[in-house]
Amino acid sequence: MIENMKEITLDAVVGEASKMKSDGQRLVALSCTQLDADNFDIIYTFDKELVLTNFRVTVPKGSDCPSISGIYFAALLVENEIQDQFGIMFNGLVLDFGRTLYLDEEITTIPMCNNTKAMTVKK
Amino acid sequence: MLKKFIDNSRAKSPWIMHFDCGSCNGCDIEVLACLTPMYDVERFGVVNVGNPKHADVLLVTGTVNPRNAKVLRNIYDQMPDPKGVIAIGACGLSGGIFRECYNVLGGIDKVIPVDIYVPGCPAKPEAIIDGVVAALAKFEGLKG
Amino acid sequence: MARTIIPFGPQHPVLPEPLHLKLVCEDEIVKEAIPALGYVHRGLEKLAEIRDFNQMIQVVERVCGICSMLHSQCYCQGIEEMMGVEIPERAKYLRTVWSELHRMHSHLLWLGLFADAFGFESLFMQFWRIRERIMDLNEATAGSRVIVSVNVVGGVRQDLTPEQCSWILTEVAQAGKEIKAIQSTMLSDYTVCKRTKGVAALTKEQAYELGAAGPTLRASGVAQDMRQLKYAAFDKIDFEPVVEYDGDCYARGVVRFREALQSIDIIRAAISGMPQGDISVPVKGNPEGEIITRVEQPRGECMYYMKGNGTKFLERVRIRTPTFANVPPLIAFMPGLELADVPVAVLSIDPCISCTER
Amino acid sequence: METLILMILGIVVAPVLGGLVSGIDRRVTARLQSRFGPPILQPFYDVAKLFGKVKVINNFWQVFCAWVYLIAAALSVGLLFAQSDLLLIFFVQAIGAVFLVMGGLASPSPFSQIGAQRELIQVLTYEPLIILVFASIFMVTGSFRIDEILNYDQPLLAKLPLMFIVLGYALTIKLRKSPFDFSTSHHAHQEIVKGVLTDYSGPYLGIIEIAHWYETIFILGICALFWHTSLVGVVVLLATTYFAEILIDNTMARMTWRWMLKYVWSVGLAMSFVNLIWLHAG
Amino acid sequence: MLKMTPTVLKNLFSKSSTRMYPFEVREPFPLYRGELFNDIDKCIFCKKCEIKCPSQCITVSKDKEAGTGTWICDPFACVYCSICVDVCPTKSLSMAPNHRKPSATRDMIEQVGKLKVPKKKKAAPKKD
Amino acid sequence: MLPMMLALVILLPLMAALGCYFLRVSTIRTMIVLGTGVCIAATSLALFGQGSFTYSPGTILGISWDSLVTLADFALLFVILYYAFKLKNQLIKVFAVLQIIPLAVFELFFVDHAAEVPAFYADSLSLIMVAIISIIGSLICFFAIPYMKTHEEHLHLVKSRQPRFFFYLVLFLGAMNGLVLSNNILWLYFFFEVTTFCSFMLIAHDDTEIAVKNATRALWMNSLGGVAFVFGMIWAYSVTGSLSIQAILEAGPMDGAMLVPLGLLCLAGFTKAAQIPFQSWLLGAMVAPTPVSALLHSSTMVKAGVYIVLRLAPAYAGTFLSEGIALCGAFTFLACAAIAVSQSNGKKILAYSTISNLGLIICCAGINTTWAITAAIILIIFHAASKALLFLCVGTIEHGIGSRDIEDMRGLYLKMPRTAIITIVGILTMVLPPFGVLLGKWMAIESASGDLFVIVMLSLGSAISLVFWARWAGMLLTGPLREKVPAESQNILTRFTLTVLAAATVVVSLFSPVIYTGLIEPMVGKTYEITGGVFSSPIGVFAVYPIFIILAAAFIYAWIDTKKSGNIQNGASYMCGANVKEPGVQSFIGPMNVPVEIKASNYYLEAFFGEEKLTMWVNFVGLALIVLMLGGAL
Repeated sequence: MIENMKEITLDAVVGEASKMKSDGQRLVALSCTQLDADNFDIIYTFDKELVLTNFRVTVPKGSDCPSISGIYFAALLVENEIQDQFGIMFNGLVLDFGRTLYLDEEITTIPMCNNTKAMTVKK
Repeated sequence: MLKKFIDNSRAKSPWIMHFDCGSCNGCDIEVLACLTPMYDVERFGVVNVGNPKHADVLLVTGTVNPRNAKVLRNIYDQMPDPKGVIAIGACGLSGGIFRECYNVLGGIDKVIPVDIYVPGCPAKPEAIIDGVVAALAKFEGLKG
Repeated sequence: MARTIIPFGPQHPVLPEPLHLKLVCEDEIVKEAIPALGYVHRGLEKLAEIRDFNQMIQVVERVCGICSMLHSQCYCQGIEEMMGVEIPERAKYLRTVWSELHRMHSHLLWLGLFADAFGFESLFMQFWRIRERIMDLNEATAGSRVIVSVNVVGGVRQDLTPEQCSWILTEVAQAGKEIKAIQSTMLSDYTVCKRTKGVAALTKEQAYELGAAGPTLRASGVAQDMRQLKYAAFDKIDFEPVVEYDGDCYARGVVRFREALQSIDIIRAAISGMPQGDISVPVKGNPEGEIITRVEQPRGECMYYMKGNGTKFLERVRIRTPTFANVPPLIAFMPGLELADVPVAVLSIDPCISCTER
Repeated sequence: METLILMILGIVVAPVLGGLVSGIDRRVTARLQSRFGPPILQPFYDVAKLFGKVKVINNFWQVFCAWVYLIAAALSVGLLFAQSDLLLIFFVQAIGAVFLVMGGLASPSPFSQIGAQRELIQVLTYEPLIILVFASIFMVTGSFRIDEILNYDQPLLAKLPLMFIVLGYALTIKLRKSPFDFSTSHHAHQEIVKGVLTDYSGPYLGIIEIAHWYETIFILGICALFWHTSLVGVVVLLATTYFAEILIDNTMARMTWRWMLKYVWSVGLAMSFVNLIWLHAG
Repeated sequence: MLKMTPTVLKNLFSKSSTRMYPFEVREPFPLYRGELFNDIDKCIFCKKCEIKCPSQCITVSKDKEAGTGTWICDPFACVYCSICVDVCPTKSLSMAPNHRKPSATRDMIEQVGKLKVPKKKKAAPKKD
Repeated sequence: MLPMMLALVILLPLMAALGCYFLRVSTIRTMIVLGTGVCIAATSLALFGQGSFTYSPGTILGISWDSLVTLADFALLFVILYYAFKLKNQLIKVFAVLQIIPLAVFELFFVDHAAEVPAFYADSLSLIMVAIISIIGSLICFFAIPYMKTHEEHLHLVKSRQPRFFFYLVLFLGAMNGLVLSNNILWLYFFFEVTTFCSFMLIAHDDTEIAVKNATRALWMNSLGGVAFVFGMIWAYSVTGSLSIQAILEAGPMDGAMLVPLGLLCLAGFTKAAQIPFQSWLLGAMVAPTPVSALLHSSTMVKAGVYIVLRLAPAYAGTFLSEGIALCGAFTFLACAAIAVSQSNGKKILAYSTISNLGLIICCAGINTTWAITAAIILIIFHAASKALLFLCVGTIEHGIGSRDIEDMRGLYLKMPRTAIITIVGILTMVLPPFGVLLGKWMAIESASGDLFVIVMLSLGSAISLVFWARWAGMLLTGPLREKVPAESQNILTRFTLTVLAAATVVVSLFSPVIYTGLIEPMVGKTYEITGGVFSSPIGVFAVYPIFIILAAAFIYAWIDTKKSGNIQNGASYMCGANVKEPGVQSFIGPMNVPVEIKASNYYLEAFFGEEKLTMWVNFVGLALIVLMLGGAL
């Protein structure tokens, strides 16, 4: 079960994040999932004294997401990761690896984007 | 006579270098464990060096991905001959359980020639010692 | 000022795992440190689409070899919660025993590597020698030294016989004795303190804000330990999170040192309080729904987010590992360090890159 | 003539002794760490193997520097055996130190560069101490000449106990033992890889290893002067000193060079002052 | 300073803790998940191991015409989890408590056995 | 013959200087400079044949030379006063007046003009100095010919200022020769002032704001030395009643009242030799064109100060003053070596190292044993040669790469192989045995070993100087292996001077035993037994020939092996496996897959040896030591 789940819109992300920050919440993670062919789901997870608070944001494919790394420095790694794995770009990343955090140019497809099988290596 | 001594010494002084090529750490810590008191591979003259230019034997663990393949190749090229490569663990041998991941090319031998394969997930220190000893046999054959 | 640019990694003797840091130094003082990852990235989260949820246990165990037991425990707890399975009490205790053994071997390993980072080779050897006791326990009770692979959905695969239990107790007691014998070296030797005290310090606020986890967070004075969530047998076993207040490398060392000793007590309590009974329950059906579970790994808080859709394949497995949370603090405290302290500082968060990148 | 024979003897015997010392060192170190350890002859196998490797360099000046380092080290040991002048021997040895640094700087690898800089700082640290030790020997015996010093009738250790400790600092630095092993370390895990030796490989690394054996013998030879009156004394002194070095190596973390510069200079100079003032007073 | 001295001196004067492998080999722990063996005579080629193997390193194929079955395992991909041993209905799979020896070449374990009578084969899946 | 030779070494440069100034054709100027150089160099060698001598020139056209010198002296002082007004510098005004008035009073009322004072006296020390000035000075002047041409091209000057430049440069040679040969202390003073003035004019040569500022500083500091000189001279005269330096020295070690004037004269020497706390003028002087730095500020002019201190050494032997001088010298040696570590400007390193080495020589003079004096003379000879070479190298490099920062010289071997090697030779002759400077240092340390404070400072200082030399030599070689290093084109005169100087530093070092027996031993007395090129004394042995031979063999063997290695496998340097693959590129793949070029720099240890950090303290201690020295003398 996911505790304290709240659905918010894409443009409310930064505002909600700063609210959480002033509330003394610690950023735990961003979890991204592909909902269907055109939408992604990002769950922002915060923690305060072992109690989790979650936001769910739906990001349509092709649109950018505002970065919260300016508020939570800790978000930079996970946002870069989502850029790599899902192709969602984040605006205003404090340290933008530009899709090279994990992947080299040899990987041509966005790996977690389509629900096809993972690429199989030629034997 | 000197030449013979040099040839004999080759098998008595394999300096190893360990490169973690994207392993889960399981094999890495077992490689390290080989150096520690319980297994102490220094008995065979093995010295763990941190630099490919000093190494005779390259121990590689883990899967190869496009990024670390370049590093692996570079390190292998920097090792002066004669040299040997030991691939350790299921990942290093074939990619193991991760063979089908999108960022995995497969085993070490996709990038560099491997002399000895040490299976296991992770390979036990005993197995790694066996691997090193087997690699020494290769050096022994390298007379002249 | 004259600058030196150093590629620190990916292959570097003090880094057990490939990680790259571009260091810009002036007279060996780090002015800028930019990390690069991706040398260990496999993309195993995607394997959930082609491995069923039972096979995924083996996959997540190999996220990281050092805390493999806790990865599978976290994963299984999540699946069990999603499917509404209540596992037997004995299984909970057994999981606790193995997870604490894992924590011990991980901490001893780290203490050794930490000693190695500041060039104390014989201390490294000493810690690793003690660690071999735990490795033997793992091998004898679970069948493998590192990847114990005891967890299954619904319980555990192996049971402990009473002889094994008492053997574990004597071995960990012996290990505890040996750890205490080098306590004064680790905690009060002049050279060790000189190299670790005041290095890469994080205040309580910084550590919390940067999202640090586990011992890194506790060394800065935040008493947060996921075992307080009372998973497995921790609802029955009392323990106090180990907290230090200086937030420097030394404090992180002390936290892990004390936790290694604390684990011995937990193992003792778990074995003495272990009820008889089944070790697993049969599981029917497939997981459905969303779940977030957290456990305390040796490196800190580990979070799994899972989404099932009623088939045997999970739709999404998202793993947020402790090192992933500790990398931002690492980036933050690097500038200003001496080059010689870089390995100490990097190791002080107990980096597990294979966890971070998966 | 006799001088020449002694010199050649020194040059021939020193590497054998140095290699053996290094082998025993490795074995004892292993035992201190509860390990079994390599064979005593291991250093010879290592060097022989290095000579059997393919030559790879990335700047040919490295070759030049390696050779000069070796020859300077050998020459200093030769002069030591030939009972020449202490300061002269030391300066000849400094040729080797300078060329080692130059060789390190010749490679563009940042690790080699940093190693060379650190090596320089090590030289900076031990050089004044050794000169002071020699000056103190001069103050006691009235000469820098080893033949004259050997004629002195009582062990220098009695007069210069603190200077011997000061020499011990220099010895630790020269032998690259913890806590002073930061320009290049015998241990594998160091933040600057292998420091000044990073880009040396194969035969050239072997050359440097042999030169290091010479240096070991050189500095042990200086130590031996402190109890020159009896052979037993020399053996006991050297064995104790070397064992103390191994023990220190195994009971200390590697320190930083900033610490070394401050600590060794202040402690070393203070000890020298105390000992020399005591010498003047007594 | 020198706090480590008692410990290292104790080490020096006591026996080294090194296990002299490979000259002395320890008694293996019975539970150790080592090399995988298939008693091909007991194997019924039910493919359970192939399906359950998390590493998918086992391939089982049957040649009905020849009346033979082939059990192929890639030992280089095997992760020694013993899931196959656990699920094997006939207990034909087993793991020795010794690790698999290193080798210089890549080789598959390929075992060919006779197919059993269909009745037995059907019985196996039912057991689950 | 003797008057002829003296005229050649002192007056010929004056004539040549006038020639350079008035015959404004570059070819003629070149010929004049070359001719004069060859002439005085040859004469200086011929003077060795003469041995020590005393000479009075008598009169010219019925006027005594003494009066001429006095007149010229006043003229010069008024010129300085004129410049003081032009520069609106109060200090120089005060110092000039403080020299003019006492000197006038002294000349008019005190000096017994009838007394016969030989104007010239030469012993080995003087002759060695003459040889250094004439030979090395001439070589530097030769070097200046192509250098100044390029220099002015860089500055885009419309009207060449070379006539003026060479006027002062050549004039200076004569003045220096006069200085070291003078016996009459008034003559000595005159030449002292001439060098001060030449130095001022040459530092200001480029006429930039900073050049004028630094020249002014040099002028006031040296004028302060002049004031000390005047008062020391008058005081000394009042005690001994003689203007002859020989007369003063023959009186043997002095005590009591005579120590203060000696101290003042030494102080004059200190200012000229830029000892702490007067080092700043020499550092400022580095703005001048490189030949000026080489000629005035390394090998010759600063040696004038050292010469004065050394010349007077017998007079204060065994006194507290002597001890004070030793301490001052040793402190300068240590402090300037330490500051040099924090410098990356090549010329500044050389300047600090020069001051440091002068400190060592002065320290030797202060130790004042025959061993120490021998050490001092050896140091003077070899330091001059090596340092001049290094200055010229930096000048050449600066024209080659457009920077004098040693960080920019990294990998110079790949761009200017010949200059790089010669620079390395220069550096090695500065720090390593069996070369002369190290021989001198060895003698210095052995003779200082009885003195606790001095030996501590010397040992620290010599270790520190090794640091900045070794890294400089090493970084010139930095670079990846190349198939072929392109040959370097050099002007013929540049190449000639550099090669000759480099060869000289090495070869003359080889002949150090001969120099010792031939020149130094007759003057200071026997201190070392020389057998087979081995210096030996009861306290030490320095085997020049054997070490030279073995090391020469070693270098040749190493070089042969190096040459053989030309065709061996080429490896990229180690960069943690992240090398960019293209051969010859020294970059690694950094974050975001961007290639990052590696870069290494020296450690300048600002925290320990920073110039700003140390200078104030060092000046304070230096001043305190000088006060102690003079105060002790009182």
